[in-house]
Amino acid sequence: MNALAFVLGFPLLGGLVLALVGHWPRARDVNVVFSLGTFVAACFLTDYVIDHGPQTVWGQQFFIDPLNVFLVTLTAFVGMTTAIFSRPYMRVEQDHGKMTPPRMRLYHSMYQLFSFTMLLGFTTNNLGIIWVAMEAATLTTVLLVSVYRTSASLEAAWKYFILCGVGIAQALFGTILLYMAADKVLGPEHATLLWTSLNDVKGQLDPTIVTLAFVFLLIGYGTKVGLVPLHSWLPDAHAEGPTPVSAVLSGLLLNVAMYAVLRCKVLTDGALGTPMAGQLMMGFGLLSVTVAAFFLSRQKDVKRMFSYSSIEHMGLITFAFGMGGPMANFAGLLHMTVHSLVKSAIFFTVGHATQKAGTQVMSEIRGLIKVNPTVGWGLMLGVMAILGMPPFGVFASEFLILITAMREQPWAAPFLFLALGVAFASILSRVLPMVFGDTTLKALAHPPALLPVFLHLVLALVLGLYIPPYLNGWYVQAASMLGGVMP
Amino acid sequence: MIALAPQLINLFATLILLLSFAMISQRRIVSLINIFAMQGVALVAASFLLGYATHQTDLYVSGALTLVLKVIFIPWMLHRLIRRLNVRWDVETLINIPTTMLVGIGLVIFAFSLALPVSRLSHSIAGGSLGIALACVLLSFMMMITRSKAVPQVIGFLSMENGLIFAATTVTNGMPMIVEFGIALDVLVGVLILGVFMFQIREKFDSLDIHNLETLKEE
Amino acid sequence: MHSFTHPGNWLHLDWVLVVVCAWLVIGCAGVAALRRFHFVATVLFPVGACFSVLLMALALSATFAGAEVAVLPLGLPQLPFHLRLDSLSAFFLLLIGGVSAGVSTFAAGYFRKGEGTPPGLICLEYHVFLASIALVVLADDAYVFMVVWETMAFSSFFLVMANHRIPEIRRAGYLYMLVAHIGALGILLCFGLLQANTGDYTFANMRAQHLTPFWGSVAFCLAVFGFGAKAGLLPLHAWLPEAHPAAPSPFSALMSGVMLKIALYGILRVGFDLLQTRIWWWGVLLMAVGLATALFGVVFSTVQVEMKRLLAYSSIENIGLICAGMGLAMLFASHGMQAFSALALTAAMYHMISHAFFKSLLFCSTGAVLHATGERSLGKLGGLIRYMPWVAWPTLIGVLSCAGLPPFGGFVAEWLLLQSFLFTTGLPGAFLDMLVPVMAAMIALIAALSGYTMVKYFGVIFLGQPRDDKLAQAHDAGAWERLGMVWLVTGCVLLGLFPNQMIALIDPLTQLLVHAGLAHTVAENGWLLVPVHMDRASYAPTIFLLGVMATFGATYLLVRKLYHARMRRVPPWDCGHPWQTARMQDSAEGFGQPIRQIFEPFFRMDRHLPTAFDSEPSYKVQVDDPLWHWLYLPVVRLVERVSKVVGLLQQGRIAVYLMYSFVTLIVVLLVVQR
Amino acid sequence: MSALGVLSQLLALVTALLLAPLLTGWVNQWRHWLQNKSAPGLLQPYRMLHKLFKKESLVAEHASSLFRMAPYVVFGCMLLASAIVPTLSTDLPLSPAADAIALVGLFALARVFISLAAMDVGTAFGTLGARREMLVGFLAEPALLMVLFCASMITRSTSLTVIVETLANRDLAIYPSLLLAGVAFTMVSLAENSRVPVDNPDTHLELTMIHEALILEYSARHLALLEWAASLKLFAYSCIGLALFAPWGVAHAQAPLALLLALPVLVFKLAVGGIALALIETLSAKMRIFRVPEFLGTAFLLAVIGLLVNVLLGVG
Repeated sequence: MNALAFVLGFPLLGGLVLALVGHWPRARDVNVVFSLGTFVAACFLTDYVIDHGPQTVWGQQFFIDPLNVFLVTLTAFVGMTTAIFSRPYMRVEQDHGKMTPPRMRLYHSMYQLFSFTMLLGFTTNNLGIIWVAMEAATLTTVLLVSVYRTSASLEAAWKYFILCGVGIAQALFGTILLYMAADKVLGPEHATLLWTSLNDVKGQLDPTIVTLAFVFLLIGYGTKVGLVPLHSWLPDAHAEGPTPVSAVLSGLLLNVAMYAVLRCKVLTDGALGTPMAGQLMMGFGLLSVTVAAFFLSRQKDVKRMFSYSSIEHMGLITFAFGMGGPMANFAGLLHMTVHSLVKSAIFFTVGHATQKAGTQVMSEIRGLIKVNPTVGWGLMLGVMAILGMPPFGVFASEFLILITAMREQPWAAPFLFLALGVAFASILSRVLPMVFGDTTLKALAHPPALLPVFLHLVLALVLGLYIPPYLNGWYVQAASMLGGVMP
Repeated sequence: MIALAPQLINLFATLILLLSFAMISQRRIVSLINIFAMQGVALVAASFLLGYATHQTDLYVSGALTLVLKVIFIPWMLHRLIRRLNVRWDVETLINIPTTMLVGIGLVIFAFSLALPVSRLSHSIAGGSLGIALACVLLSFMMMITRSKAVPQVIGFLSMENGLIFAATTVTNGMPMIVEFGIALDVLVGVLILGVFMFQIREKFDSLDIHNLETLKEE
Repeated sequence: MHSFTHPGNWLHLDWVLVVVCAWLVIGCAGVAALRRFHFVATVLFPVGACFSVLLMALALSATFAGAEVAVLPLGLPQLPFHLRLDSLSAFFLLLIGGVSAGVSTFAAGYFRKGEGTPPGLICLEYHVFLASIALVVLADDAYVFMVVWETMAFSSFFLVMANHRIPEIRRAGYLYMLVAHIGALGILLCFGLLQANTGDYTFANMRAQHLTPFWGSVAFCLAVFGFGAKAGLLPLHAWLPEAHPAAPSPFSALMSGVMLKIALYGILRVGFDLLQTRIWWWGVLLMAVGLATALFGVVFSTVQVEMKRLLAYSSIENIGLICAGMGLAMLFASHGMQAFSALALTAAMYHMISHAFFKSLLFCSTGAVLHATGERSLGKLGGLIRYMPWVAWPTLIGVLSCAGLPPFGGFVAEWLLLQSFLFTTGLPGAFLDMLVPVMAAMIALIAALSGYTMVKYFGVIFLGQPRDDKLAQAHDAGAWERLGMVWLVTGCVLLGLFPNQMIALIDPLTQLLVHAGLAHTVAENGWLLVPVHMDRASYAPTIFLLGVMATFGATYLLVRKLYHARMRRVPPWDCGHPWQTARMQDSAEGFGQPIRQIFEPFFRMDRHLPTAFDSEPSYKVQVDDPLWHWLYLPVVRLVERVSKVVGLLQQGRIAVYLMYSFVTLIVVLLVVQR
Repeated sequence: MSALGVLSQLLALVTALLLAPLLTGWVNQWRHWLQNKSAPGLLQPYRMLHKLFKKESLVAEHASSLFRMAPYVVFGCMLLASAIVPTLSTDLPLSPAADAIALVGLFALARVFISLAAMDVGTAFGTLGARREMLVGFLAEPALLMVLFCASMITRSTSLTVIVETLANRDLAIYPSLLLAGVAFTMVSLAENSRVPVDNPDTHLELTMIHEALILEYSARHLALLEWAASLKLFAYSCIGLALFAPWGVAHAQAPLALLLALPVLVFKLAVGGIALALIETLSAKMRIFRVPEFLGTAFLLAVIGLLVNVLLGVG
């Protein structure tokens, strides 16, 4: 299983190497090379898992199964494309004087360490290590968010650290309770936090302890997923950091937190037998979708608006997994994938647009299509995709979620439709003036790297129209594994 | 000595709870840091005792780790930080101390009622202390909310970590070693970053008051 | 997907898919040749038109063939794309093919250099729009229907935003996209109800379901809401007069002519085909909404001063009439009177196809006028018949057809509609018998008013003195534009003169939906159009036209022979007032003034009358839509107020955020404990 | 298409052509007598037509071919209309080609063409007349349609010949709906034929003229044709009135000999109708143009109420 070694090794090595050479002008390309290496390794790992099925490796500390292998590949892929995007972006930032060489070094090394923590979080089998990985991810992103050292980014980073720190502490308490429940069943000697062993014995776990544990875990990791009312840190953190960081935060970190919640939900469903876990997730999901939709219409800053849109989509995903059942789980997984692809693509185009306009305030960004058609059309198509227009995959998963909701939870359907309608109206009313119309913006010094944007949108389009059979096989396996069919 | 262990553990638990209450009612930062250090000492004593009682060597390791981190290094760093930033004046709170105490008692009662059914099931010798650990966590959570200065907020966060480690050691005789190391590492790096932030906040706003960290909001 | 056998024995459906793919390929070719304006205009668009003609031919042969089904490998794993070509979709394909052939040829000549979006991109959006429209009528399951439905809205949105420099066009585009999306959500809800918890979203399964009257009514109302939003029925019509004028003329022709019909196709498919239960008040609801929309549309179209807005409101009127026809058909069907239901449905379908032809013709003519003079508002046009005869005469035929005057298609549709409204005495329930004659009266009034509008439209643009001297340089339509308009004119004339053959085409559709048709009785009487019985009513357009032409010719020759044909050109009678200027003619507002006075409560007018002390007195009247202030703005204010309240959640203080997390933890713990 | 049918059709056409100017002359004569003025001769309209046909036509400089074509179209429509309405006999081969709704459509076609022609010249009078004509038209046309619907509701058919046949040989039952329809019909015909309460046919005063404003620019043969068309329209309207409300004496398809008798009966009925029209004109004063919509609105409502009464009482 050396593929897994490479998947984890490359980012760790990259982090250390870039800590030394991060400030060199060629460091940008080194960053891309390391991310490319991780992605290739992830492809090999996926190939291996497809042939041989789920694997526990290195003394059962690492566990790869259909659920986390496609998330690993997705993370590596988006990590690579963000690295490609950050090359021209960072060069322009350096010209604007916002990024001094020491800050570049911090940025590059933290970027690689951040992808290491995410991949570790996905592949580890030990719930404790998942917690450690999440905490480490928070630490690395705090530094990335505050890299500009402006008062706003400092404030955002401080809030991000305190709120997520408190959130994750509650998750630690939940992990301890899980460990206590496992200890009671397996006996003190070989009680472990290994998910596989817990999964085998989840039937006998004590319901009261597991209920308490799941509540703490859900609220802990829920803070990282950005569920309302625990979401307050997310808009500031995603808006203040450099755009590649926002893209990675919005696209990938939320998935890691959701993956952790899913792992705990599987255990809780097994232990309790009642749909309590699913109902809690549905409650939080619905609240997030509705509240986030109404936040959108008052936004002035483009990245804040899209971070609220991330909250809304993560709420939708939580609602889907809360409903449980093969169709809803399939839709949730598909929505996670497509949301990451499209949201990061949007942040790429927004990044270039904000650099052109020199500000993130939407009223000053006008007529992108006239200045640079590719950026303009990229943003337009990306926004249309994220709003759930059909040819793209977001519509496919939203369609499935809505029809399952109408079938199983009809009471929730009106809220969903209201939220989707309001979100559509608000985002479109903000983006249209930005993309169309006359403009005073000036062209960029360095040509923007738009290959990633259109690569992502094409992938989203493919997922919308024709899901390839082997990818479909993945999703169905992962969905059935998540189980949790509502009674 | 072994027979006394459960009572001793409960003694240390109550001591930690007492110290948490003290921290809430504390006005001066320097004494706040010292109480935090004492809480660390109590935690270390509890884990050494438990390790001795259950003959588990890794409890000694985790106790040593806590001793180095939570009792020696972090208080020393906070003291140095306060001297460098000459932060001398007392701790401002958003709501006055008596009301925080009342709320604290309410939280303790809630924590105990919550933990009662669970602690009966735990057959480790210090089962009862889960309620106390949960109380410590909630108290430090409330302390973070009510403090309007950066340093007390950080200390609240660290005392929450103390509560969690205490829960881990007493309820399940410590977490697997790899997890202990991870947690300790995270806490250490967290404190370093917070320290760096405090310097920058001080330099940017020339005060550590959280009130000027309120610009990012919806009009 | 059945194997790719020899093209010889392909089904009609396969050939239609070939046409759709061809359009997509042309679109991509357009993107490839983004800036090569000449290649796009003179090669791509005409090739698109040829494929439209092919589609029309296919539709003609498919109407009489049986229903064909196909499953494409695309779409969701559990729900691949199901497609079905039955007589209902064949009729609509005929409509799409016919109109788009004319509009594509017109569009070929329409483009000028250096205008807004590059022509290649417009070619792509146009052909994706056509392809998605054709697929909507073929869709046979909820997923593919929603995908192509929103792709249609998506691509037409970009067409509306073609020259997005103008702020009003951006506003119109936004409004259009928003209402289209809200409509689509309504339709999705309706499909959710139609599958009645079976989880299988194919239309075949929906047909097999028998919903309870309550859920059936909810589904039907959602369908009317969803498709009505797209068709421009009354409460949700505000986007139509904004979006259609914003698009370049050939595309607003296609949007008005074809896309509104596709929305009504949706109501037909859900109301008649998918929903098995039929309740009488559905028909009454549809009729009421239809007639309200029609009256609203025609009254507003009379007072417009901008030619494309006038046509957009006239489209709303015609959509209302078609909806009323469909409502009556549903009313008859729910009482089991299949023959009369078939008559009403044929009237609605006839109106649909004739409106598609003459409205596209009128929009193309406005396009030609707009290009020649660069002027959109009626107040600055006039006397163009002298400079643009090739545009004026076809427009005259379009105007006569839109006003519902005898020899043309509009009249046949109106004739059938009035006939169907007459045979209502058989309906049980006194209330219905009372209601329907009043509705017949309203239809007659609406038809007359549309005559008024069309006289204003044609008279102010083409007749009289040019109100602006730069109109003298107005050049006539180009070759392609003429070809496109001639195609559409022949459509109108054929629809007018050969109703029997057209009804034979509509017959399979009515057989499918209401299991009865007119073809049998119509075929018996050869040239005469006799819907029910010989001495009941009959109308023969060809004899009618021959009669008028014969008398015209006879008087012309007799007068020439008996007397003489001398003629002299003199200045017009100026009543002793020598300074006759072009501005003394009626302006557009002037011509609409009587209607503005009679239908006062319909409008929301603010008038600026000059006072005695004005240095340069000016008179300005602004007529806008009252629904905008009663329905749309309150909704927007409500959303703003709610989001202001929600905004308080994010006040910026970290202590408050921590409080949220703390309170959530406590609350959830309490909930779980209980 | 029996030979007799063709004969009766041609006879109907010829009588319409000849009788129309006579009817106009008769009404003018009676109007002058009732206003105790000395009336022009009965054949004055024929002399005026002959005079106009001989003159040279003066056409405005910018008038398009539509202007010159319109008189012929209007004359053709009016002639076809009077051919369709069963005046002498109901055996008319042309009548299946157009029923009541087509008849109203024919009138509308003529109205649209004459309005467009008036606007074509581009003077203030033309557009003024066109606007007023369309104003009257858009209210009168539905009212006429509703009147015809009342009759077709009773006889269950919209074909005019069938209506006349069924009404003629029904026993003398009183139809209340026809009473309301009759009042509405008189108001509509007054408006359509531009008689006094709505419009004065003789005056050229800008404030009041509707019909005259339309044909202001015409001269010589075009004016003659339009005048003839106007009288044909009056003839057609009175024949519709007679057909609906006094159908007796019209020859039936089965009894060809009655054809000879039908002519004098028709002439007598038209004379009485002409006198009634002249009486109405002298008794009523000209209305302001913006009272015309109310006038025609009441006519429209009366017709619709007639329709409802018919449905309510379930007559026929």
